[in-house]
Amino acid sequence: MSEQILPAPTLVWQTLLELGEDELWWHLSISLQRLAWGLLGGVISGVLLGALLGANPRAERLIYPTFAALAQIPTLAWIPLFMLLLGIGEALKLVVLIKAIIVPITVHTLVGVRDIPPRLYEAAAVLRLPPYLRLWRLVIPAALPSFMAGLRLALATGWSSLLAVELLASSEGLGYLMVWGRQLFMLDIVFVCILVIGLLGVALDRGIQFLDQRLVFWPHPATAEFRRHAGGRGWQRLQPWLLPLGLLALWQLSVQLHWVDANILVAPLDVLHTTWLGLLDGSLADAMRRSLGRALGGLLLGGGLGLLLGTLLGLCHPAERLFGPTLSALRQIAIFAWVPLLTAWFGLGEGAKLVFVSLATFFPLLIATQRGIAGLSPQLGEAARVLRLNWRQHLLCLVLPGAAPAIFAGLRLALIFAWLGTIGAEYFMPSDGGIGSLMIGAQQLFRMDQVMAGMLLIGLTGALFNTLGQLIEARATRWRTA
Amino acid sequence: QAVEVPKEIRIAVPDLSAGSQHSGGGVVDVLRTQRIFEQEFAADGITTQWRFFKGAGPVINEAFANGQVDFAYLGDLAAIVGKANGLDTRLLSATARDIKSYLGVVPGSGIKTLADLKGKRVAVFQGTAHQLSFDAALDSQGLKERDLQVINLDFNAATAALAAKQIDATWGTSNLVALQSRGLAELPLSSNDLNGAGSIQQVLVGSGDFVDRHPQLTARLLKAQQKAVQWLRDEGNKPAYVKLIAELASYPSTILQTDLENTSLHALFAPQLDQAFLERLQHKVHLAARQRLIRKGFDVQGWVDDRFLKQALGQQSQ
Amino acid sequence: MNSLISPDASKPFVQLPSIVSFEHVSKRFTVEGGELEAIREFSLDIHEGESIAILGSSGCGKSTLLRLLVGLDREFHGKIHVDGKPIDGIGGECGIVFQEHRLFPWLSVEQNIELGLVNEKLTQAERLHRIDEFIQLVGLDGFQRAYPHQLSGGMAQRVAIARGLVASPRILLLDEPFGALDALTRQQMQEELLAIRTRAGITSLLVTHDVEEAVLLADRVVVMEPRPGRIKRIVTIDLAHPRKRNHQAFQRLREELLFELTSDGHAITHTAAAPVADRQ
Amino acid sequence: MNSLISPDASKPFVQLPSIVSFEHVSKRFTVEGGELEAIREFSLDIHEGESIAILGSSGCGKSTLLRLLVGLDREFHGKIHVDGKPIDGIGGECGIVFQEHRLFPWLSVEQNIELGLVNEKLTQAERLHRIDEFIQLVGLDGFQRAYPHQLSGGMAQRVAIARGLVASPRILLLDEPFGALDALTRQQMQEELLAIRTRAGITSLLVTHDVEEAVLLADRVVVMEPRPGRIKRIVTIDLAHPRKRNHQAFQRLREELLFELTSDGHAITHTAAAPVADRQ
Ligand SMILES: Nc1ncnc2c1ncn2[C@@H]1O[C@H](COP(=O)(O)OP(=O)(O)OP(=O)(O)O)[C@@H](O)[C@H]1O
Ligand SMILES: Nc1ncnc2c1ncn2[C@@H]1O[C@H](COP(=O)(O)OP(=O)(O)OP(=O)(O)O)[C@@H](O)[C@H]1O
Ligand SMILES: [Mg+2]
Ligand SMILES: [Mg+2]
Repeated sequence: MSEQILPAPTLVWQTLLELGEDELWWHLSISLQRLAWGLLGGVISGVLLGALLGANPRAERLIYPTFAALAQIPTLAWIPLFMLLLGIGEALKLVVLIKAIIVPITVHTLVGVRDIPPRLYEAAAVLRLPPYLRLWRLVIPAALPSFMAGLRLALATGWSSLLAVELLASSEGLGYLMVWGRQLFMLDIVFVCILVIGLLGVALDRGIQFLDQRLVFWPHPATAEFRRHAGGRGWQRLQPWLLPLGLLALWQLSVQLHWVDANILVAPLDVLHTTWLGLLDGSLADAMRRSLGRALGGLLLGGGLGLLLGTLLGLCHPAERLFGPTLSALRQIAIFAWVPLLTAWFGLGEGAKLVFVSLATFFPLLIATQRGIAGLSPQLGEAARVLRLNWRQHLLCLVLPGAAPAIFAGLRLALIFAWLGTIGAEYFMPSDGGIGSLMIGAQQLFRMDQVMAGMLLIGLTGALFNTLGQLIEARATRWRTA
Repeated sequence: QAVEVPKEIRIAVPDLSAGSQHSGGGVVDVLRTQRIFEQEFAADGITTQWRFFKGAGPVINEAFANGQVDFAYLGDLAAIVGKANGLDTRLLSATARDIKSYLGVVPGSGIKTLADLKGKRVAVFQGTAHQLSFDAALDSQGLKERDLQVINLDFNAATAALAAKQIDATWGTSNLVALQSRGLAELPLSSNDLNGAGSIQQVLVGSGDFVDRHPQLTARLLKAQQKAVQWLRDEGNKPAYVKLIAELASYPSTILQTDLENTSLHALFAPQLDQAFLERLQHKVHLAARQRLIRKGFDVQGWVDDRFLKQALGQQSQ
Repeated sequence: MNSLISPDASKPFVQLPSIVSFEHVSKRFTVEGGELEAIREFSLDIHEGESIAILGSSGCGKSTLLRLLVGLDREFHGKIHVDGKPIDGIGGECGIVFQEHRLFPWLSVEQNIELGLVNEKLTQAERLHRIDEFIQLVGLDGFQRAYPHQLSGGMAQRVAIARGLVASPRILLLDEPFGALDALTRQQMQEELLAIRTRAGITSLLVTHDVEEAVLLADRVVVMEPRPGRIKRIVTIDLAHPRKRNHQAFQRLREELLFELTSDGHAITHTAAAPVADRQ
Repeated sequence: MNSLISPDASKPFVQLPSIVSFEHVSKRFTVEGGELEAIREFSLDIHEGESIAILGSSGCGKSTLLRLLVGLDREFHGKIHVDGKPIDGIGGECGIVFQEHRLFPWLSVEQNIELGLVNEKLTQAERLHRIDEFIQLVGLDGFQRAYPHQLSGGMAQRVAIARGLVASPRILLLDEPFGALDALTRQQMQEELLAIRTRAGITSLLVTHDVEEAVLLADRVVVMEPRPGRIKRIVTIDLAHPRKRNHQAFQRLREELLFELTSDGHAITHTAAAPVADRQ
């Protein structure tokens, strides 16, 4: 491979030394600061939101589909609106970071809180624990393992989003340095950044893991029942529409009352009109088809691999010791930093895009699966051993069903990441049509109606995916609602 | 020569399109719609692969390094950066010169000249041709980036920031005209007003490997390119050209009309690697080195490989 | 057999107000798409300070009944009143020891027991003293800081008992609390329970499979029949405390109850005759 | 008292090869930073086809012993041989019914029981027939497709028993299998167990808290003492089957065992005298 694409280690080392003498540490400190604030904000808000959704089925029905749909819309499309509301200072960067970090935290907290063993929940109810004790003695310890998985992903997501953030009105930070290095085709600088981020990421990741092991010292009880119907019954099925409708009303209102510049926030009707036109002339529909193909293909490939490798690492401790650190280092590396290597290896066509999306969906499922397997009840594990199940039965009767709730949490995230990855791939790689290219093009001319038409479609598909995912989850874990 | 004939010629182009079709602007779109290369090489069983890249510069250089493209139509900085970082590229032809850059300002801000920008917030995408051209523009007025508050924003973010009035001005190309036409920006100044300082040049570069191995093909390519160039340089084709680009790039044709209003297509698309053009390039190299966009400068003369262009132009004049 | 009295019959408790009353309580579950009638038309008045034992074969709805009373399951037919008011959520009157221990795996023995005290107004010293007292009582001294997964089955159950008893609730529901204990520990626990109950005037509802235990501890024994779970008979135990197991009246009541339990209507029928017939 | 024999004493089993042998087995746990000696110097030979019952107070190491034998815990001192070979991982000889049911929550009753058969070579029809037979046996007809959380405590335990018995392992370990069952169901289960055991010539190790059950089912009863868990006494039950509970020899053995259990060395001492003294 060409030395420009994959610079020799010695060159990278030399660059590291050079940069290390002056600006590197400065960039690093700024990035760390941003990351810290972003994590703080994202984790706090994610935990609150996740806990609310997890504890309250109605809240989940009301809010989660909208949350998932909004999370799927790439940051890039939000930026004009964010800028209008937040200016271009640190607040904007913080919000963009938080938007990225909140997603894994919310999803994993939601699942953790939702899956509190109902028997313990009842015990707490009967003991009439006051709310703070219920939180402190029941909810937090029970949701902790799941939350930790979310935190590990959030860390990686945080690093990745630094890139996007530091392109926004910033001339400092590791993310900036990395993009700048790539712009100027000095990939040795990019590699130095990757190295620093990777090392720091591993350190932080291992820290979290250590904390996880210290904090979660009890064997996990077998989660059995789960007295909830995710989709709701009867008119409850309509509840997910309430929030979007409310938002729509707010949107229309703010346009009508001129709260927001109509150039930036286009009226809903205009957006619908543009969407309709786009669908009619086939441009939107075609772009959607292409993007959907990439997203689904990547999800299947990356998610499948993540599931497979997660199962392997979860079941086989030597494998975890061998690959764990490397994988957690790789995870921290902003996915965009992969682009040069991916195009080198997989060409300029669909292949590289597929791999790119796969990469985005790989880690959520990897981590979730690993977490799910680590959280298997040791009592049931012993039962399985004593019954001398062979590996296949072990997998089918113990591991997969036991880890299913966690795996589905990973799937929820992977669905979101698949979309984000698709848009990213269309942005960073040779364009070949797709909803992402379309939106970027529209933004070039500041056609916000088209951008928002794209957002609308992505959001709708996201909501659809999400419903589908929940249906599959409900079917696959039928025992919990039976 | 015993070198086997390649199956395909791969040409990289930055995608300027805002729609679902691709557009590289200028000579590229003419070449493509008239299928000039395709016809030229059809007889040899060689296909032509057009590769369009968004956010072009870095990706195309990477593709060069990966041996995934043979030729590229590039803006000056991207080409310079590639060369400066050790890519073996050859400067084969100029494809457009003095492409206008604009200063876009918030309507009613009262900014008329670059000097008015002192202390103001100006968005520039750092590490791109725009930064370089902006620096050149400032340089021509004796200003420095330090004199203003330069904010790093990519094009789309800069557009958004301008619309949201979060910045006072930005430096960019024809997409700013789109903002102007919608009343979101004023364009008080372009590089034309600065005697071309801050304008952007466009070139055709080829990979050294391909050029050395297939000089004949390269020569034929440049010769074929002349067909498009000739069509383009014919002022009578201006409306047709505007229509073509508007269609491919999904730009409103008024934008392009405005952009090209006082521009002579004959001058704009002159392919010659003449002294003036090379000086402009050399100046950019110096500037880039000074701004630390490249590690060290180089001599443009050593980069030029105008054998094929001369051949093409010579044959034509005969 | 004057000790066999129909449900509405009288005892000293009749003068006291009824603290718990079940009126025609029925409960259905959905299993495998079909309906399962877990409890049918269960009616019972329990008086303040009274001690009820519930006997019945496995799966006859005993645990379900307790869950209904404590307010964990609100979907049933009929009425349940506590203190004259229909139950409405989980009230403060009832304490329950579940059939499984349900200890919090992340809390030590001490901390688990402490959770039973959260609604008591006590100083820290009193609290510690109470916890310590109950740890002694269930014989787990030395395991204060052990976690549930480090305990044996019986030890975990004893922690759960301590957690349920430590706050002396007005109504105490016990679901086979001594099931996993050896005979000796069991007897000690029974005696402690008796002592606590009389000392604090607690009303109690004890589910058990041990007929002797029922006769030993209860004022009235409710014998249930399975599928659907319903009352078969209510037997009043009018023996003075302390009751002696080898006392004749004790033995007679015990055999009566055993007979009730096994006489008929039992789900598993193929060997149903043996046990009572064997004893003379 | 010729029935009280020291551990190495003889019975018909002496001729038969010993299938399980414990030699000076000791086991320690770490609790709260300190060491806990769960088992000390446990030695016992079990002969093919023999049936052993283990009696002992809560926490004296019975479950731990079974875990060691089945190969779930390899960190102990001393030697355990099965078939003359030191245990090495989880062998196919032992089947175990745990103290808690440990059913797979995502599998129906049927599927859970089927897991007990995974290592048997059976046709599908035989398999289904076997499963059905055992579902009948534990009285859960109609609950084939119910999930564990839809069962009552005793029903879940019965499913676990069915899962443990369905494959007729050569050595069967039962950890208080009938703890949560009512008296009648319990007796039926005991009889079924006896029948299966003799039919298939199974060697069994039964942990129980019910002295009567021990006398009813075992050839030898091991009485254990707690803290550290060790053998206090081994009592041989040389009564012919079917044993009658009201038989005199039966009663005598029962009381002997009760005496052994309560005489001294028990962890909870404050009320230790009562039970045996009461019965004349
Ligand atoms: N994993 C463990 N870690 C630490 N200590 C343990 C662990 N498992 C058991 N023990 C301790 O070992 C001792 C014996 O436990 P075991 O479960 O064998 O008792 P048991 O005889 O089965 O009691 P029970 O009749 O109550 O079930 C107990 O004191 C218990 O605290
Ligand atoms: N959540 C549930 N869903 C469906 N059926 C249930 C549920 N809980 C209990 N049942 C059914 O209700 C009946 C009564 O159960 P319950 O737990 O009250 O029995 P029990 O009398 O406590 O039995 P045991 O002595 O075995 O504990 C059983 O047949 C059981 O299958
Ligand atoms: Mg029960
Ligand atoms: Mg035990």
